[in-house]
Amino acid sequence: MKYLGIKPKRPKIAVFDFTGCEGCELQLVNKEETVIDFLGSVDVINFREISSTISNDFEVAFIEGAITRDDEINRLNEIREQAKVLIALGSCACFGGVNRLKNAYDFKKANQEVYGKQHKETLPARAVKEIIAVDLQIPGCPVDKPEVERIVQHLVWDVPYQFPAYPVCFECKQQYTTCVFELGQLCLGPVTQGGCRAPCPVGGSGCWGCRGPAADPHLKEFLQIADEREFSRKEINERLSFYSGFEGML
Amino acid sequence: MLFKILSKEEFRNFIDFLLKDTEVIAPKQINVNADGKAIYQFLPVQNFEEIRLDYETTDYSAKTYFLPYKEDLSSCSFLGTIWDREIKYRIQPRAIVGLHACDINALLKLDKVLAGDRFPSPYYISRRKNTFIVGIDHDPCEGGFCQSVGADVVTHGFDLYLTDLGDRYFAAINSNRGFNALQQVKTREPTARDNNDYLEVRRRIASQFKPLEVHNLPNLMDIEFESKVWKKWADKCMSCGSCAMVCPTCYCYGVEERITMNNAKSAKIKQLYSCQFLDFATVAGGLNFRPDRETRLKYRYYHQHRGFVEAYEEPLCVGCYRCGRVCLADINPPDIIQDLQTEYQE
Amino acid sequence: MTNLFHPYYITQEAEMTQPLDYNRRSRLKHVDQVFRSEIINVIPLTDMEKLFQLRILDEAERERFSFLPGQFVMVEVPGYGEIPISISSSPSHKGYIELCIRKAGVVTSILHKANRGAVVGLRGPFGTHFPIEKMRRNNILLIAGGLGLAPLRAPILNVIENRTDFKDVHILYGTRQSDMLLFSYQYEEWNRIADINLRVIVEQADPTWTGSVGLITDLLKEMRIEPMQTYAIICGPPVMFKFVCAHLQQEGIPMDRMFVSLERRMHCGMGKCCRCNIGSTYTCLSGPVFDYWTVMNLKEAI
Amino acid sequence: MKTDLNVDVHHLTRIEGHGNIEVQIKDGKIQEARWDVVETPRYFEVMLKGKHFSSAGFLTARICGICSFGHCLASLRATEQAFGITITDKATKLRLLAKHGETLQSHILHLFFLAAPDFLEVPSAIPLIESHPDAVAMALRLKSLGNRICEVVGGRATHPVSLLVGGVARSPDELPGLRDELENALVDLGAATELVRTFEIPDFHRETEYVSLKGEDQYPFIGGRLVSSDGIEKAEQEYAAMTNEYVDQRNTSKWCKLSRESFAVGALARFNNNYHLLHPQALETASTLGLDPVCHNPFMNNIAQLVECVHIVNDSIQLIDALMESDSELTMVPVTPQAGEGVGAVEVPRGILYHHYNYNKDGYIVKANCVIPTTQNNANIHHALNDLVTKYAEEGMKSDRLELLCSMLVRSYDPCISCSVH
Ligand SMILES: Cc1cc2nc3c(=O)[nH]c(=O)nc-3n(C[C@H](O)[C@H](O)[C@H](O)COP(=O)(O)OP(=O)(O)OC[C@H]3O[C@@H](n4cnc5c(N)ncnc54)[C@H](O)[C@@H]3O)c2cc1C
Ligand code: SF4
Ligand code: SF4
Ligand code: SF4
Repeated sequence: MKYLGIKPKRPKIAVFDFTGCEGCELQLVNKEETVIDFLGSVDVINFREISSTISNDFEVAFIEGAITRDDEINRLNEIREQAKVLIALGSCACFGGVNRLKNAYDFKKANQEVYGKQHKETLPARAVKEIIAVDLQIPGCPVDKPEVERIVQHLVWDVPYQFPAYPVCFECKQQYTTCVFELGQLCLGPVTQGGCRAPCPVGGSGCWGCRGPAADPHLKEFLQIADEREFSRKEINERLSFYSGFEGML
Repeated sequence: MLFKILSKEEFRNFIDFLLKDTEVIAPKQINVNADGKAIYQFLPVQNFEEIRLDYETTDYSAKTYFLPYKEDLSSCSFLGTIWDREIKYRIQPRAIVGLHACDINALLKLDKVLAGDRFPSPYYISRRKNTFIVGIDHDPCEGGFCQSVGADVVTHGFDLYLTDLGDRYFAAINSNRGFNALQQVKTREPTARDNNDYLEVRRRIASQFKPLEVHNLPNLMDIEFESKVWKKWADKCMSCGSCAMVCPTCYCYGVEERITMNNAKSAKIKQLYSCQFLDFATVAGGLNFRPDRETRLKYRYYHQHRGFVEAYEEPLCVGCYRCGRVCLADINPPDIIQDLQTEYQE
Repeated sequence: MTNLFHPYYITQEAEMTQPLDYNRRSRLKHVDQVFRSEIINVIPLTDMEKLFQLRILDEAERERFSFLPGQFVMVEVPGYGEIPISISSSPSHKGYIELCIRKAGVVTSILHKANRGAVVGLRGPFGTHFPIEKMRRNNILLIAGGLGLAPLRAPILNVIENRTDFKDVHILYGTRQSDMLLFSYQYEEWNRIADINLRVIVEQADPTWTGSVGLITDLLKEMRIEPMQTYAIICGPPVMFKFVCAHLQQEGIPMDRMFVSLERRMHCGMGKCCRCNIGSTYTCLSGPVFDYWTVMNLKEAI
Repeated sequence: MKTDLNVDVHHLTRIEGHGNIEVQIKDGKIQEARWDVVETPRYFEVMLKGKHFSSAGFLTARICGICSFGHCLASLRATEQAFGITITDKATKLRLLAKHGETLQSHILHLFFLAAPDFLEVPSAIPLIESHPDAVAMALRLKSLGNRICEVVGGRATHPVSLLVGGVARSPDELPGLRDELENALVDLGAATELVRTFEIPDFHRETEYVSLKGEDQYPFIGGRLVSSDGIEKAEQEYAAMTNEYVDQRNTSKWCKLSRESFAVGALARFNNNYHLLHPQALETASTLGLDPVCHNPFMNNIAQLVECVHIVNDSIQLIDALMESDSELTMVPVTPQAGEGVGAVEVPRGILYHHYNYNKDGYIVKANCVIPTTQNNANIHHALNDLVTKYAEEGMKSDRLELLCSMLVRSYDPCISCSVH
């Protein structure tokens, strides 16, 4: 449909999954009120989870999941070669996500524990950007569909997209939530990238930082206030490293 | 101003009368904090029992009922190359019961900006005029410094204002609407004893405030523009914006537009913003006029205690201390102002 | 009486609030209403800038719309946003206005895609203007750097149209490269008008450039200025006007005879959103046009 | 006629995760007919070690984006069993309601968006938007309702935020609205039944063992005893003996067995073992669609899913009525960690799921084990594939048709592969 007499592009998109739960892909077909228009505004070329038509003639690639095996690296390189725009979809693709937690363990022992004597190949979990160039990162566990919709709208018009500069606290406050710190619980809201509409603090569990650091996060002060409230460093670190968005900042 | 005496029993009838066909917003206890202290919020109530007029303060101010955090200013429907615009103002009458003096003063300040003669905001005015306000006196809240900024008493901006005299309320009436509403219940004229009791309560309240020196702030702000105090406090600021969200007077905002996936409808959305956010003053191309926390924090105080005074002869801050309470980093006006004064004296 | 509180409708009072300044938008009921305006022509100026000619659709509104040079409008692309843009055409020109817009972000990018016939929204005009009326019988220095020619074009055209009211008129314009020059198709016309001195300078010349090379201050140095009989209007990036104003001040022009136009983030244009505050001065109400003295006295202005 | 046939489906489409089908027939004899899971291993059981109990539910939800609620609920139950916590009646009901939301969402997604294209002979649901607009709208409404239920109770549709150890963080006030939507959904389910009735379900029977939770007085979803159609019954804690996980060399997902070489879990298993506890309307749907207990046609799992949807919607209405009547507001009980172990068995859309944790006294996990439905189905998929290929190859079916049938067979189990390789 034309808008102001301008005909939008219909970008040819592909969705690929790597190591992850496929929850972010699922979001692409969630939000049923608009999903038809959403899928209609693009040309779905390759989306294995929902479609058997498979082609490599795509322009925009959405990558879901962390990278944890050599065959994935190869697959990723091939996709990068084809894609004009490559988008990391979700915290796993952006940071490694929860998958990165395994990096703290001895892989030999881990393999032994899960598969016994049978050896299964695995590499330390990495974010997509650690392997290839990424054009845009959409963090979230899972990604926020309204935000993905907006990003796709911007893709369709070929205009830049700017993530919010505010942390989660802003959208939490907008909903009249009682700050979970006041209730004696921990929350990463002050240092986490906003834009998710703060479902976690609002839902009662505090923010776990799935969207990674906010613009110019003040981690030092955050640790200070968490210390003052007598949260153990162990607990704080478990939180901050949960989705690995703060990797390298701790 | 007219005054009436209203028994507590009659006040209850009065609330019941309001509740009959008007949405009533009042302080409600919603939780207890980790230390066992009650947490209150201004929320719609269904019955008298839910209302807690003895509340000390609320986490959030009642500003959101006049300046919603998020509000659709207008919507567009597209028809080919052209479009139609629709604007709706909120007109459902409602009542807010239990506002303290500082919060009513805050509304008066907002009135100056948003209902004054330069570009009055119809969105604000329609909410303001359609809200019946019942204020109430109370003992100072912890940390509050409203007296220092002249916001502990209020003489207009409400329909009714109550002072608790134990078994009865001393009610100040400030509008025709308020007068009519009170006629729905039994009231009587105040006697000399009522007046005495009232003044006694007022005196008791007034005597409990800790003074904070603010009269020289507008000048001080200029003199201490380069002060180290700003950096000291700003170094703690996480730019989370919570202070502006709970503040009863912060009115800064941003506007953005959204369009539906099928390009058929769009909305122009206003959302209150905070001057502490990194991109508050960023323009296209990435130039940021206030890139660091120090200039942002300073600006907030500068606007409240100097700029606003320059424009309206009074500070914007009403001393409710909500920002100080909400700030996880414990950044708060009394401490900052005290620091500035101390530095100035040195 | 079922409801004690009669709903209050904005429209009841709407007509009572009189328009302020040149802005009809200040009438209560119209605050968020926009003039629907059709893009009647799009003229590409450079890779990044296009000139848009806009005509207000409603004839009566079009008739009433007037502005002064230096004022700006809020241009809305419904669904994508609203941005402040200075009016680039002559105030005497009725019927349509011209906006010179650089592709810089979301709204401007969409605008750059729009074709003739598309309808956008206009609110305004807003802000202060260059006090051309005060400048009569004086020399006028119009100095622009880069995109600064966009807001400067309105006073330029205004001065040209009333050429006899002024003494010497100088237009100085500088950009980084010659392919960034705006309105180059008009230089010839401006140059031909008797007694308008247009000088253009670029910082980096490419092989095809035959004009002057250097900074705008280089042009100034070559000029003789009568300080007490000259007014200056300077538009451009802050670094540029700081240098230019400093130079002019050295030449003896009083600070309140120099005018600049400031840029700040804006979301309303009406002194509400606070995004454009300099200290606590609203750029949209007290500006964007300030005299240099005021600018120097505003904390955090430059 | 002796033929050579090759089916090589590398990364089967329209399922969750990466799995391959490989069939080779030479001279009419099966050389190979395999189902392999090649998803990258993720080691959740290892990652859980050393984690605080408050992280476990959030972490394990990330095992699967489609049944995140199921994982979270199994995790919470395991922890609560270990700590000896009993949650309130209100929380129990809210959790079950959330569970229903997820099952509805997942079943509808599978049935109409992943499986239906096969029956309607299109490569994906996207062309159906034009060819079957009403059906798509109906399916979207139902899926949306499932998601809404999850949002209302769990805080959002995927990866819940309000389900915590000790109960549910808050008591939602949107229940009356949901109830209305559920009532309307019954109409949509009627239309869904009509549509599914037109699907040509392959006539393929293969007897196998069905494992599920055992319903006592209601169709089972969260916790309880375990039962198999071959007559085995065990306690929740004895799940290991009910699954007997082993590692297959070519698979990153494990395989399971019980009385036979393989068994099946999922909607069909639940139906076969508990049909007498279904809502009458669900039973009616089953008989309309020709699903009679005990059914041994794996393709009928699709039908069993729809039957469960009818049950769930009816049950949700009853749950909401009960929730709105109850005057207790309490949704959380205090949590004190203690050393111990606990098992949580939950019927997630694809079958029975087990989480098993050992805790130290400070509430940190020492050892964890999760057994996923698809893991339990793997061997059964593999063997069913063999039987299917044998049957149809003998009938002389062509490669592409056989490939489609093989794919449909795998899809009918609605495998959740990333989940199985957790
Ligand atoms: C008084 C005034 C006059 C102007 N005149 C012109 C002109 O004649 N020609 C021209 O090309 N540009 C002019 N600008 C700059 C123009 O407003 C910005 O380039 C434009 O807002 C960028 O919007 P965007 O959506 O494309 O950019 P984005 O970076 O996507 O901006 C997002 C939002 O930020 C705000 N914003 C960003 N940059 C600015 C800015 N510089 N000024 C104000 N708000 C901003 C707007 O609300 C915008 O919608 C003027 C600015 C001001 C203040
Ligand atoms: S609950 Fe978290 S996100 Fe919300 S205000 Fe508190 S710290 Fe910020
Ligand atoms: S609140 Fe925090 S954890 Fe929750 S979605 Fe937002 S960023 Fe992620
Ligand atoms: S609440 Fe505190 S930390 Fe947050 S922006 Fe305000 S001053 Fe800074």
